[in-house]
Amino acid sequence: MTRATVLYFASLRDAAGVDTEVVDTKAADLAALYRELQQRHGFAIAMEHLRVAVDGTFVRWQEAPRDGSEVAFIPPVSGG
Amino acid sequence: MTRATVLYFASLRDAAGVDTEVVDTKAADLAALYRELQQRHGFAIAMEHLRVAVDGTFVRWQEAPRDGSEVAFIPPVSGG
Amino acid sequence: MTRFILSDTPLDTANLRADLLDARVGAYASFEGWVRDHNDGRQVNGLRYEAYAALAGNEGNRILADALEQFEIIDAQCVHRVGDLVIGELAVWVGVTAAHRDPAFAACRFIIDAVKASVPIWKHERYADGSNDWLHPE
Amino acid sequence: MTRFILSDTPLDTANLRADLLDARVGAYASFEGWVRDHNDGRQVNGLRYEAYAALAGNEGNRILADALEQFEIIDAQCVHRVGDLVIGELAVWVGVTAAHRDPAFAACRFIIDAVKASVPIWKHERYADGSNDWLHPE
Repeated sequence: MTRATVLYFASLRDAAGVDTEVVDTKAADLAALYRELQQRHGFAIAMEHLRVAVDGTFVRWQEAPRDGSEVAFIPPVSGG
Repeated sequence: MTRATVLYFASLRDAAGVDTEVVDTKAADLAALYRELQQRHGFAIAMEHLRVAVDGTFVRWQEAPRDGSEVAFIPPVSGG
Repeated sequence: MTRFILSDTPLDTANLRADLLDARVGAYASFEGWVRDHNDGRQVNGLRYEAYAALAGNEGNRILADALEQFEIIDAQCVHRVGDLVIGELAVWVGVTAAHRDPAFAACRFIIDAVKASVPIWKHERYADGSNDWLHPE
Repeated sequence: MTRFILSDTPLDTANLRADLLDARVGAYASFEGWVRDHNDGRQVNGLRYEAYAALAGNEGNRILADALEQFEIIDAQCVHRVGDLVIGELAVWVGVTAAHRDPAFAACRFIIDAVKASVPIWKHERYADGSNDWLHPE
């Protein structure tokens, strides 16, 4: 099991009902972790419209979740 | 004879030594008027690098000087 | 150097501009995004920007470093608001200085485009009809 | 309407910008020309701008009217200094507002290019070596 902190923003946070949660996961990569959490919270945004970041840096979906890391799923941005 | 007021700007004024003068001319068009004044004042700028304006509006060199009008020879501009 | 900043208080463009004054500068191009009273045909009453601050800082500063490397510019800065904004309020400011206007314009455009495309900031709009929505353009 | 103005006193960009505030605006692009300390490899101490005011007003306002017709913008203004300017001082300001940034940038660029190309304003530079010159680019 890997224990990571997941951050939610914008509509993902609204759907999750929390802006952060600690998750214990067996997901092999961040893609699998998203699918897991998508099922739990009913996220409407498909993975291909998201990016994923770990500890404040964008990373690839193929990376494995690391213990003690901070994972953020980044919905399409709308700054500016 | 046509009597017109001629305005000089920038390096043309420096060469003419005045910023305006009243000229009596038999020039058939503004091009001929410029050649006449170029000879008188020794203007270094060739006519093809100038534009000409009458009473605050750009006009063609082929126009005849009009009595009482204000003629300005416009050296290459350098605003901005 | 921190050239990209998130601000939770109103921006003063006169101060932001003054920070870029430099005797070598001939051209200053700036862009500002202001809160519009409409979007996609809906009447907007106000909005809120939220950011993932750590990642936004990293991404924003990377974009500005890219701009300084790609264009013949002297300096560049970008500040983006977070929090609640009213109609007419300044949401984002980009300022670029250069000796000449070509790179100043090009870098300014590059920066605002890149910030809008990849900096993790989200807009939450409140509409005149009482509804509200997160904007997640695809 | 007078959208192009010659000014013989220093410009306040905060005021110029404030005149363009409008709830429909989403994008504000501006350009400023500042007096550089060098030009064509020569060290510049200061300069003077001279204009043929009547024609400059006509040409400037024609350019701004063209911009309003050609681009999807809300408003546009341009102010150009005349008289003596020191290094770092603002020589020309262009401000354009639009709903979206594409036309705001395009119109801003169009206006400064056209003003530089055809408005009868001349720059007289004083150099560090004591010489001075009118600029008449060809």
